[in-house]
Order: sequence, then structure tokens, then C-alpha cells
Amino acid sequence: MKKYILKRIGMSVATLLVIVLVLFILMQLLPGSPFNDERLSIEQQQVLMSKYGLDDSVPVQFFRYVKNMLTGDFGKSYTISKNTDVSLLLQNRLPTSLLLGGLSILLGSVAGLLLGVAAALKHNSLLDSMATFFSVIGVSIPSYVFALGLSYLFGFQLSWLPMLYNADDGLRAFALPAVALSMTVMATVARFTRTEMIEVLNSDYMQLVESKGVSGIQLIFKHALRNASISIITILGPLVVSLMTGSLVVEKIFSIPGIGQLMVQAIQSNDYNVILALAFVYSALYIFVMLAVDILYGVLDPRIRLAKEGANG
Amino acid sequence: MDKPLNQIIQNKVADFTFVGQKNIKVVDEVYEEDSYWKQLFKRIAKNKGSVFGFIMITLIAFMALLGPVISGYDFDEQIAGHESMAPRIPVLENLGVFDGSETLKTSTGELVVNKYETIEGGEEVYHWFGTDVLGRDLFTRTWIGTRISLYIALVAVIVDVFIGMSYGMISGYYGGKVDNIMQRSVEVLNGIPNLVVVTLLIIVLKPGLMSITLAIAITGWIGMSRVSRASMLKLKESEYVLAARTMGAKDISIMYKDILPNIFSQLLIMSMFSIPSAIFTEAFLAFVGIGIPVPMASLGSLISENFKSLTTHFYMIVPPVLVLALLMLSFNLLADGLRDALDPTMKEV
Amino acid sequence: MQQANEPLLEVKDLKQHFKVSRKFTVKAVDGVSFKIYPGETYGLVGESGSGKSTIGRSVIRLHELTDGEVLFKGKDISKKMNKDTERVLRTNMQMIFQDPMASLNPRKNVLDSVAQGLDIHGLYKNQAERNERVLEILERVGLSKEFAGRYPSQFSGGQRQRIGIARALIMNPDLIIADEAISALDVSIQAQIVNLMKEIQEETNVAYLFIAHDLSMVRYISDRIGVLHLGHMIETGTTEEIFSKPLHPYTKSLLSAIPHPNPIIEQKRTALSYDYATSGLDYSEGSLHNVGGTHEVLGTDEEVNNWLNKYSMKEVIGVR
Amino acid sequence: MKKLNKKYLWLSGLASVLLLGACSSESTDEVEEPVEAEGSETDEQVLNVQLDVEVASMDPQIATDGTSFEVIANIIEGLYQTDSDGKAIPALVESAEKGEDGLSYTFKLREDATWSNGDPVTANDFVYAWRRLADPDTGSEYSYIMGIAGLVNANEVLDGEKAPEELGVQATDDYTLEVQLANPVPYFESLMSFIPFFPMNEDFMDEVGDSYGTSPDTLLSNGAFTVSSYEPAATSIELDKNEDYFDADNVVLDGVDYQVIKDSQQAMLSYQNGEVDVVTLAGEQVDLFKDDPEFVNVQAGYLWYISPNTLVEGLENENLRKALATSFDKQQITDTILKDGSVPADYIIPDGLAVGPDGKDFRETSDTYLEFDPEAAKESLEAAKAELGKDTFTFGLVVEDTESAINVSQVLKSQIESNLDGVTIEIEQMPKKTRLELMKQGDYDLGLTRWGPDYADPMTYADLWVTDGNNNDGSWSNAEYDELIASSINGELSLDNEARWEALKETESILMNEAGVLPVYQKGNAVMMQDNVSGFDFHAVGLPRVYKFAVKE
Repeated sequence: MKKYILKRIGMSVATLLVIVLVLFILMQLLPGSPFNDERLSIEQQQVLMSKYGLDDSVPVQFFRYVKNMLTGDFGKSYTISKNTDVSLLLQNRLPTSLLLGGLSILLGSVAGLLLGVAAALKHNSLLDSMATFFSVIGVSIPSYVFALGLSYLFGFQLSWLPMLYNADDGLRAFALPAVALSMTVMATVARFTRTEMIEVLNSDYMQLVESKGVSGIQLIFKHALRNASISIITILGPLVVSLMTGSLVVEKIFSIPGIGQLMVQAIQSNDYNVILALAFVYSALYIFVMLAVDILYGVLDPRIRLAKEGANG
Repeated sequence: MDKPLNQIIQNKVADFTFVGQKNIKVVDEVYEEDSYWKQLFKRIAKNKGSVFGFIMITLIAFMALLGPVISGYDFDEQIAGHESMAPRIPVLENLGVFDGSETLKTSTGELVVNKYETIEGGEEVYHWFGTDVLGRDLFTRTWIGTRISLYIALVAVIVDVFIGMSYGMISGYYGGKVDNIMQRSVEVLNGIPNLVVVTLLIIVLKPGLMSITLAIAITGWIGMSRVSRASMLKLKESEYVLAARTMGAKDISIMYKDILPNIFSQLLIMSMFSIPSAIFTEAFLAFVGIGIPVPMASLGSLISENFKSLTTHFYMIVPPVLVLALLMLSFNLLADGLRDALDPTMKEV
Repeated sequence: MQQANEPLLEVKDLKQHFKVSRKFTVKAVDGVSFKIYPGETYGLVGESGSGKSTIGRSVIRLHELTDGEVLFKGKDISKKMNKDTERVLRTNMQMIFQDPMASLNPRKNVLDSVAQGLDIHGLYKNQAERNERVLEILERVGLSKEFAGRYPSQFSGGQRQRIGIARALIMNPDLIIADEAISALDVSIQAQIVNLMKEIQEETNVAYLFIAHDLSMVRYISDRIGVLHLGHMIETGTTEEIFSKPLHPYTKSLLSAIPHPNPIIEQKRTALSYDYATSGLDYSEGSLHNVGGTHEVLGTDEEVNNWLNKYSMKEVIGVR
Repeated sequence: MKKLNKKYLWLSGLASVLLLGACSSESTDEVEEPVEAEGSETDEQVLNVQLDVEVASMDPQIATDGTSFEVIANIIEGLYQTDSDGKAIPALVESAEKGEDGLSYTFKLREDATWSNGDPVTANDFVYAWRRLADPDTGSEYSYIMGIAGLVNANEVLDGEKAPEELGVQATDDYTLEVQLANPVPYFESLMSFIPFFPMNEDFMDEVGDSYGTSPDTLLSNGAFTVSSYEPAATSIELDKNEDYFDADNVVLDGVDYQVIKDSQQAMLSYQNGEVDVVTLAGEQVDLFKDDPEFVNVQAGYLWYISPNTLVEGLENENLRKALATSFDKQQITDTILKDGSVPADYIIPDGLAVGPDGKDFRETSDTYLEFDPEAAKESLEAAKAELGKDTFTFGLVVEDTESAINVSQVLKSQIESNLDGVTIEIEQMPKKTRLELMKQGDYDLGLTRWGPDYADPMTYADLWVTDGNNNDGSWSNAEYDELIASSINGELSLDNEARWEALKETESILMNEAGVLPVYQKGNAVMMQDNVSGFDFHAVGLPRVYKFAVKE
């Protein structure tokens, strides 16, 4: 198992390096330089380009970039926050986004699990249809529509929760954006849980447990849900991706200083270093989640664990 | 053939007797004779959700074709004076709904306005879904936008089938080094979040339908390739494939003639699950401002366009959101139903 | 038992190793040799994991061989083959599979499944001839013509196995590898299938490589038997030789495990246990010793003598 | 809609609640029961202002955008400030002496101004800052303004030919700043209220180095407010009243909280909720708020125009350019699309930009050009078709991907196409940076672009279109125009203010009559301001908003 994990980590690091290369190449194709402000003359642009080393050859830039990156230096932002270290921008914003994402996942998973279990227990009932419908709506409506609706209802009409992010508000500030973001998670988890639960509940194993006289609640939470949740872990990876997409927009609406908002801004102002750093961070996050899911899955599911151990001698 | 079988056996092993006859033509019970597709169809028809989905998709596709034609307006026709008009529908207007009036919640009080009464010749004007801020008919634009989204759906399926399916099948069938290299490449591609790939790509390529198509083509097939690889891995060891190999069938022929027919319908249904995400990707691009270029419209771009008037003219965002949600719902239900009908255990992939 | 001079199939020192990881290699088959003569049935027995199915698949080249030589109709089929050799192999050697549920393509009807070999090699002039031949062969294996248009899911296991046999038979092969061809069937159906195979052998003089773990069935159909254990051929000989005078302790334990239909004998039967790890034997040390007739057993001189002594057979015929 | 009394309750308490209350764990209760929270903290006057984009830099010599300027202007004070009429009024300057030839200035600085670290603000701070601005190594995008200010050796320093020390500015003593100009600059004093000319404390800069302006600790203030909370690209910035400010007695506010809210609807909801006091409205929302007493329409200096690339086939034709210029209804664009107080521009020098020697605004005494006239447009088009021997034209129109630019471009397309037979417009939307790049490379047909004034003089626009000018994207060229501009900058005309003024009117008419650019509209801003807030202005040029005298009751 240890060997398997090490191998997976090694693979992930290698993948990440390749990704940096791919991103870097893609970045070279981007139109526009960060210094095409209308007030700068061509000569001044040249001065700026050489100041930031952008006139070096591509391989030189690449190796410099990778080298700096390994020391946590992502270069400086050219336009968004002039002359500021990108790492400083990230340092300030990453935790906020991670917290928001984490909250949404948590909220969405719990709500989705409950909804899914309820639907599975009342399989083919009205409740089931409602849950199915609800979860399809959840994946069908963009999160920004939810975001604005929530903001209007709870922030504006009812004044229950702040509509705008304020670091001093603590978790309250995350309430609305997290709910808006969690809709997709909830819908996906609910759908998946429902299918899984129906399957598990109908399995011979469950019939056996049931025949042994295990009570209803215990049956669901101790046996069925536990079995179902193992496979639910596998869909967490794709969910994290959908959260990223959602967060770009939701962060904008609630004025949250996260990396999603930064990304959109960077793209629109050709801030190369910020785009590169963020793309890297997104990829790293994603790979990390996939890695975690894989390992967690291996740990939780004895079949997988054994198979992998066997394969590794 | 001369000696009775029993005798032969008895000669060999005295205490072991076979009870059986030569040349018995055993005719077992004959099972239902419906063809595969007929059976499938019967099972699908039983699933209310998928029937609903199918009907809705047909209806929406029909409207996407016909809507822009029957509305009497062009999708990019800006009529001066017709800006931001609320929906007005014949007949229904007499019931007091969709009569073209809207309530503006201004900061100085509520204000009921009916632009149809104030513009010249407004009595004769009908905008069934209203108009946008530039005075374009939303009914026309919604269905034009639906066309784009349906096109995206088609692209997603085609990409899934042609790229994803083939990639996965080849990778799975040959295994070994080929598989290793192909899977590592996919892993790298998959390691970059779609969002990043698509966004960077669209910036590099200039926004447009071609770019969006390409973006979906580059990222959309990975999930499908995994599924088809898994199916391939499972089936390539199956005995009928081995049988084909022992008879000297070529790889390509085994892949496409022996294996593909067995997984194609499942994969096709799997590919339906990528439709919503493709439509969604397009909608997201539209929201970030790198979607379909104006004055063309997609459901996504309509939502992001009209989203800006959400608090002022709520009715504008309703049609595209409704059609998008219905479309996604229908594709989901249809795909779900098809999957259940085909193979209830497929949900894991 | 028609012992022609020329063996139909000659397997020499076949090795089939599978690399699982950098450090770990499974030696599924480790230096096995045997011959099959035209028209005979060679039974290959052994517990699961002994490598018997691997041998079958290696011989028909579903695996690339690790080492060794396989001659089929005098042609070397163990290395990369030229077109002619490949064609000889693919048409004259056929296989029947274990799982009747899985060995037929569920999306092909019986006609197409059976005709696949003909299709691949283009062995007919027109569709009519093709269909005619399929129907003929279906009839031969005891299936009604009207089944031709049906799909595998509409048949029972026994029927499907007949289709499998028909598929192999239509190529008019010299050798059919029957890989556990009957183990997945009901006992009553097993008999039908085995009988069918024997009949066909009598009619066409086809040779069988009959792979099974069920010794009683092997004994019934085989002319000669090879006993496999852990990738080694530990004892081989005619059915008679093996059953009347099993020498190797593993063979003995196998035979002792066969339940006897006669309850009185069965009552007295004691199953001998055999464990390679504690037996003190090392298969890779030993060589095949001929102990009379075609009977050969794997072991060192000393071991073989020991076993022979138990049968009071003083005379060692020779060491191969 | 919310009831008024509730709004007031919120107003008085909420800012302080957000600021102070949230530090304690009871914040939850306080927000839920605003009435109680309000009582104790009504004295705090904190103005909440919405920004629609993050501050890009807090460094006066690096910053380039209005938002950054606005925040910097509230923490740093320069030589001059802008009053409500747009005139420069002394800030750190106690007295100014202008040389008779207009080629030198001597500024006496007030001696009671200090930096927030206790250092006095001296003339050296200006010398340091200006050299820093001009030094190519600083990489300031606004360095060229030093050339506009006309300082001796400015252009040589910018081009790296001379050392920054040779720039025409010296500190003769701690509180005397001397400036030498290469040519008279009529708007020099007005320029001195422009952020890039603001002082910098050299010692502090040496101390913090590159990290200047990345946190409250690395920021220094000599203005009305100090920074209490800031991080790069922050979505909220908090300013506290600077008690050490020399004019602190006149500062009423206890602080300013900036909140970045990019979504305009969200901004409005926050405004109605009382979370912010000042917001900018967009398009459609104006309909809902235009009758509100809190609604303010502000004219901005930005002028939006279409730049035709005269190197593109067809667009070199004056008649075709005129046809395009007169074929769209500017009034409809401003009234039905923008609605934010923007006005149709039948000119290129914006209204309210500069006051001439006659004491009148430039626009008051000059003509209008290229008004919407579909008939004239059709005639011009026919003439163009005859001259070019071509009946159909297709042009790309590059626009940036902001809501207003996209909407305007769609109206432009629709109107041009319906009024001009045979002309097709293809909209190409892209991020602003990309649009600028394409236009600078001349890789476009038509470009919807804008220019904001840097200083209160028509020259900030007029010199854009000289032949080979850095921002003359469309390569329009006219010898007479070039001559007039050159002479106005440092030739004969520069010595005679009135003649120069007339010459600038002449240049505008040359440009407009040839339709060298096609003006569309002058930007206006629709602003909502809570009615208990007063005491600050909106400026079209230079400093956007300064809250020094703002009051929130």
C-alpha cells in the first residue's frame, strides 16, 4: 500500500511538471503583451519587457520559471497588482477560496447524502421523483443564478445574511456563496447516492443484515450508507472541478477575494504570471484531490487495496 | 460407432456408467424472439422519465427549428423603441397575464408600465417572450440560442464517440506500452482542469463557435475514453474475442466488428451524459465573456446577457434559463432511462 | 489408438512467464513438452493455476511464448509466423472455450458466429454456400436449422457449447483445443457434449487437446494424459498407465480425490494429501524418466527409483 | 422596496457594526438586531464606497487607473488639489511663483505637513518622486507625463539618454522646490494635482523596497486618511482618519471603507441595504433610480470613439469615413442603451475638460461635427462608392468585452448596416488588453476605443492624432494638423495662450472634417449617493473623488 501511494505521488508530481510545460507553451500563444497600455511607447514597452525578462528566449524563460517556482516564487504581477509578487496574491486569496470550496463540498455532500438516502428509501415514490427532479434542477441551473437569487432573498429582502463578503464576518460571510456553490455538489451527490443506495439496499448483503434484525436507522447509516459512500468518494474529483468553475462567477457576485475572481481578472488583463500561477494552482489542487480520492478509495475499499497490493508483489 | 457407448465405458471403467444417448437433438425452451433493439425500446418505453425527456428534447428541437421562423423577427433585429418590453401573448393577454405590462420596483415606488401602450402602433405588436435591452425579440433569440446549445450537444456526442471511444478502445485493446503511453498522456491532459484548458484555448483562438467546438473536442472525450477503455479491458479477455483471435481475425476487425457492437449502445448512452456538461461549459464561457460572439446567441450567452437585467427586468432571463434547465433535465432523464434500460450496473462508470 | 509416426503437435520445453511487476514474475508454464498425434485425445489435467489453460492458449498463440518451440503439422508456430504458417494455424487448429455464456458474441446470431472463421479466411464462394455449410454443421452438432437466426441469449448452456463446437468444427480442423470445455455445464449435459466430441473424432479423425481439472472426465475421453503441477509436467502416459500405476505423489493425490460411484469402495477411499512445499521435491531439479511404455514421470533418479520401488518395479527402463 | 426608516437605522449602525462589532463574537447578534447595535456607535462616521475594480497599485508613480488614483489621492497629498470647479487649488503648496517666461516655477511648501511615520514632508520628497517617475528603470507607465509637464531634460531622461538627476527639478532647501521647464506649459499647475507627481519618502522607500504598498505597514500617508487594512488586489480597503494630517481639523469622516463590488446589481442591492453609501449604476438600473433624489448624474472626461484604420482598403476614403461617422444615432445609444448620463459626442475634445484663456469651456466656443444624419451618410456613401468603384464593404469592429461596449457595438452594427446599404460590420469582442494590442499593431479595421484625459487641456486629446503619434492607431495624417500641434506644444503658439487656444479649435475641425476618428459619446456616470452623504465632488480630470471634506450625517 505504501508503495502504491508513493508511486501515485510520484506520478502526480511528474504530471504536474508536464502540465507546467504545457501551460507555459500555451501561454506563449496568448495574444497581447501585458504592457500594451495605450500610454506606453514602443520603447518603454521594450524596457519593461526586458525588466521582467520577457524578451529572453522561451526555453530560458521556462527554466527560470520552473526554478523560481520550486522556491515558491511565481514572479510578479504585471497588471492586476503592479509589481506585487504573485505568491503574495495567492497567499492572501487561496485560503479564502479553499475555505469556500471546502464548505460547499461539505454542505453539498451532507445535503446530497440525506436527499439521496431519502429518495432511495422511498424508491419510486413521490418523494423520490421530487428528489430526482430537484437534483436535476441542481445540475441544470448555473450556480450564478442561484447566487443572485439567494443574495436577493436572504441578503436583501430578509436581511438575514450579509450579501457581500467581509473577512470580519467569519463563516457568516460564506453562508450564501457556499449554499449557491453547493447546489451542484448536492445535486450530483444526491443522484449518485440514490442509485448507490438502491443497489446496496437490494444486495444480498443487505438482505442478510436485515434478516439478522438490524434496525432501520442502523441499517441505513451503519451498513448501507457506509457501503454506498465508498463509491461516492470517487465522484469527488469531478465535483471539485465543477466547484472551480462555479467559484469564478460566485466569487465575483459576492465580492469574495478568492482565486476564481483573480483568474478571470488575470485572463482579461493578460497578466501572464498570474494566469500561469493560477492554472498551476488549479491543476495542483485537482491532482491532489484525485490523488487523495484514489488513496482514500484504496484505504476504504479492501478489494481495491488487496488488488493493488497483489499487483505490486 | 458400432459398439454401444456404455460398453466402451464399461470396458474402461467398470464402475462408471454414462447415461446418455448419441445424437440427441435437445430442443430447449425457446426464449422470446425479439431483437435486441426491440427489447431495448420496450424497456425504455416503460421508463416515464426517459419518455418525458425524449418528448421534451423533440419538442425543444422542433421549436429551435421553427421558433425563429414563426416569430416574425430576426434574431439580431434591433427595433428602435422596442427596448426592454415585457412579454405579451395574444389571447393570454386578455386574462391579465402576459399583457405586456411590468412592474418596475423603482426606489421611489412601484411603477406599472406597459410599453406596448406608449409606443406608436404598439397595439399590434406582440413579443411573446418580451425584448431585450437592445430591442430584440427574445422569443426569436431564445430559439436561435437553443440551436447553438443543441449543436454543442451534437458536438459533444460526436467528439465522445469518435475521439473518446476510439482512444479508449485502442488503449485498452493493445494494452502494455501503448496503453501506458496513452494513459499517461490522458492523465496529464486530465490533470489540467477543463476550465483552465478551455479558457486558455478560447483566449488563444479568439472566441467563436469554432473555438468552442474545439475546446469541447479537446477536453470532452476523456471521460468517455476511460469508460470505453474499461469496457474494452473487460471484453478483450472474453472468450468470444479470444475465439475470434484463434480464428485469425485482425485487431481492427475484432475491435470494431466483435467488441464495438457490444459496447456501442452503452457508450452512446454514456455520451449523453456529457451533453449537459458541454452545454454548461459553453454557458460558463459565455458568462466569463468568451463565449459565442454577439449578436449571435446561445442559451448560455442569453442567460449571462439577461442576467445583467435580473433585478430590473426579471422576465428577460426566464426563457433561456427555463429552456436550458428543461434541456438539461431532459437529456439527463433520457440518458438515465436509457442506461437503466440497458444495463443498470453501468452507473459506476 | 492410431499412433501415426508424425506427431500433429509437438510442444518442446514450453515456457510462459508473465511479468507482474519489475521484481515479480509468474512462471505459469515452466518447460513443458508433449506431443499429440493425429486423431488422438490428449488430456491435460491439473489443479487451477497449474498452467494447463495457459498451455492451451500458448499453443494456439493467444500468448507470445516466453521460450520453447511448438511445431504444428511440422511448422514452427512458436515464433513470428509467415502468412502461410499463420493460415495453417488459424484454420487447422481451433479452440472450444470454457464458458458457454461468454464464448459467443452476444450481438451475433448463431449463423454469423459459426461462420466467423469462414468469413475471416474467405472460405466460400457465395453466401448460399456459406449458409449451407453452417446449417450442415449445426445439424451435425444437434441443433435445429431454425436456430440459425437466433442470438446466444436465447440458448441454454449446452446448446451454446454445441454452437461453440460447430464454430470450431466448421473449419474442418486437425486439432481442437478444448479448454475446460465442459466444466461449466451440468453433469448430464457434460455427457452429451463429451459424447458429441467423441463421435466427431471418430468421424473426422480430429485430435483433441482436452484440458480439464476433472480427472474422471479426462479419463473417459483421453487416450493419453499429462498431469501438470505448478507449470511443470510431472507425469504423462496413456490413460491406462496413469490410472493403473500413478507414480508421482501429486498424481496419486489427484487420483485419490476422485469419488468412487461404488459406495463400498468410496467408503474405503482415503484422500492422500500432497503439499509441494513440504514434499521435499523440487520440480526444477528433476527430469522426465520413462518408466515403461509411454509413461514418464518427473523427478530425480533417486526419487523416481523410490516411487518405482513402492510398486516393486526394480527395473528402471532408462533415463530420458 | 425597503422602507425609508429602516434604511436609516441600517445606515447609522451598519458601517460601525461591520467595522468594529465583527471583531467580537457577538457580531452575529448585532447584525440580527441592528436597532440595538446602533445606539452606542452612532458617532463613528465611516463612508462606505463601492469600487467596481480592485486597486492595481498603491504606488503613485506606478498606478495608472482611476480606482488606484482615487484611493491614493485620499492618503497622499500633492502640491495641488482639484476643487469642485476642476481648478487646481494649493494643497502642500504654500505659495507658488511662476517665472515670467513661464519656464520656471518655485514652490514654497507648508512646513506643518508630516508623513505618517513622523518625517516631515519636504521638497526632497518631490524631487525623489519625480526622478523616480522619469527613471526608465522604474518602469512607470505614466512616465511620459513628465514630458507633457515640459520639465527640462524630461524626454532625454525618459529615453535613458540622461540620468534622472539631470531632470529640471531641485530642492533648494527643505521646503523650496524649483522646477525648470523647456517650454511654457499653460496647464502646469493643474498637472501638479495629478497622482504621478505626488511625493514619496525616500528613506521609507529604501526601507521597504519592492514591498512598498503591499500592506498597511508598507504604506506611508501624508493625506487625510491612513490605511488600516489593505492587501494587494484586496476586495476591501479600510482607511482611518489621519490625526497627524495638517488639515485634520477639517476632516469630518472617521474613515472610508472601500468595497470592491463588480456586479452592478449586487452593488445596488448593497446600496439599498445600506451596506455602501456610494455606488455607480449601470445601464438598465438607471430606469429604476433616475427619479430618486439620491441619484446623481456625473459627466466624465472619457470620450468613446471609433478609430478607423486608414490603412485598410476603403477606410482611406474620407467620404466613406464620413458616411460611417454620420450613420448611427448617438442619441439612441446614450438614451436607450447607456442611460448613465453619457451624452452624444459630436466633437472630440470633451465637454468640461478645459477652460480657455477667455474663461469659457472649450466646447462653449467651438463647433460640433459629424452629427447623426442618415441622409448625409447615404450621400457620402454614394460618393465613396463612386470613388472606390466598389459597392459592398465589410469591416471588423474590435470591441472590448465589457457590457456597455458590447451593447454599444451591437447598436452601431445594426444602425450602420441599416443606414448604409452594402456595408457590413462584424463585431470582434476581446479583452481590453488584446484590443489595445491589435489596435496598436494596426491589425484592425474599426476599433471602438476611448481616451481619458490626463490633464485639463485639449492637448491631452489633440496630440493623439499627429502623424506617427504613439496612439494614432488609425494612421490618419494631416500636415497642417501636425504643424499646429507641434507649434502649440513647444513652438510659436506655445507662447501665446489665446492663439494656441484658437489653433486647438482649428485642429479639432481639421480632424472632424476629415472624419479622422468617429466620435460616439462622452461618458457619464450614474451614481447613487445616500442622502446623508455630502461634501465631495466628482472630477472628469485628474483626481476622481477625494473624501477629505466628505460628510456623513
